[in-house]
Amino acid sequence: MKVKLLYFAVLRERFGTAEETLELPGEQARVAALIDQLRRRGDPWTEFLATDYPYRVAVNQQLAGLVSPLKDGDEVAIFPPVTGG
Amino acid sequence: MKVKLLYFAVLRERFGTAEETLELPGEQARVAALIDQLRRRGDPWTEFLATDYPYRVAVNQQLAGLVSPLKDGDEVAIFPPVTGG
Amino acid sequence: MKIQVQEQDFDVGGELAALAAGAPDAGGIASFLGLVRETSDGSAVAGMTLEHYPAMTRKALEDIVAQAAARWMLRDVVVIHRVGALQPGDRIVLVAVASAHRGEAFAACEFIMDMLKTQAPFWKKERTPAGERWVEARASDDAAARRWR
Amino acid sequence: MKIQVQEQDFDVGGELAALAAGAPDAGGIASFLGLVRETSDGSAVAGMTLEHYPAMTRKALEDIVAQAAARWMLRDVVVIHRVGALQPGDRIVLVAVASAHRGEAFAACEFIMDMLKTQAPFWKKERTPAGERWVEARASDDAAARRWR
Repeated sequence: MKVKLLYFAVLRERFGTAEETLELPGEQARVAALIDQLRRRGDPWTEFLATDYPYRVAVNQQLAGLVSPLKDGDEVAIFPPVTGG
Repeated sequence: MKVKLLYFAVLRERFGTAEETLELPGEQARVAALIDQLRRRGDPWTEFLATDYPYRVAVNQQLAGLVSPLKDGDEVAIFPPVTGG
Repeated sequence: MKIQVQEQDFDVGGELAALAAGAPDAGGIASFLGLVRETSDGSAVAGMTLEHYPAMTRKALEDIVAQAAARWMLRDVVVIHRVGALQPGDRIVLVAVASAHRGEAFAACEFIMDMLKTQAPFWKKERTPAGERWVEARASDDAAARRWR
Repeated sequence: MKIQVQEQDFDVGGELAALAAGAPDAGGIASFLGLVRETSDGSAVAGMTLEHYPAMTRKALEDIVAQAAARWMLRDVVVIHRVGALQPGDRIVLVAVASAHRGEAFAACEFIMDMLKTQAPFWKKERTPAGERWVEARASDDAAARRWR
């Protein structure tokens, strides 16, 4: 399965890209599996996807958690805590 | 001693005057004595200065109570509950 | 601090812009704008007259704002209240509070409105199809004011 | 209900007047206006850029307003949030809530701001004399949002 990844703010800058497509094994997965796969890339992924960094995940434009399910074609956004208003 | 009395809103209308000067016995008094004296006039004074009507009193433009002291020359306003805003 | 009691209308956008310009570190302004309703207690309202106690009104509003300023860290406050003849839809009152902290701006603005509603000497008389009537004070306003004690 | 995310400035007085005109029985409008500060964490701010997640932003704001409308009796709501390049003193956000009940208007307005601050996908990058920096989220905003659970 493939998902579209979007990065925002400091993550976009530090990861050096705003968007990529990622192949995940199997036909379904959870957000946690996606995060694990990204972490295996090493820094800066490990830094911003560490358990002590408060990154946020949205699946198809809805805030999601590590146990949220993913399916082929989903749009997954990963970003730092929001600072609008 | 003399005090200047001011009435507002429905009290002004029902008492038929916006302002009067009242002579009170002695050189000092409490608001309660003033209210008692007005009540002795009968209706509509008894109606709007009854213990179950929520009239308000201000002495020299400050909200006051029945035990507040009065002296010669004070401005005493009596009015219904406020409804601004 | 700006406290005004006046017959004429006021410009909400202009007042908030002036408040913002005078408090460049505030970060935010909480405000409440009160309006004349088209209906009141089930009757159509053709208009109203706002009476007040001129010698006391400003003093009462200043006292309320001073209480708010003692409770919360405020940068600046605007209170404008109209008196005289008003039509449905007309602006009656604007309370605007600038603070560096959003929560303090909200709390102070609501406090000032709750105190104004129960302590400032204004009285509304409405014109309805059944004639004129003095608006009655609401128990909910007394309850709102008591929360702050 | 009006929810807008836009680069251009907005007219606070005009927005509140339109909200009032469309809700003639509301009686009052509670609002919050957020502004770019001149200083932030002790540094002068020369300007900032507001980034957002276009496909999600509007949905997130609609969801927050829907939650508010389910909790309180609201007549109408306006949310306008700017994105792009902003200068100190510029307006960033307006949240305005019309309700027949003052307390509900205040609560809903503060709720929408607290949720917007912690759930809507906006990110601020400030320009200071020491260079550019991403604004850090505040624990006080998280605490404010948690109060409503």
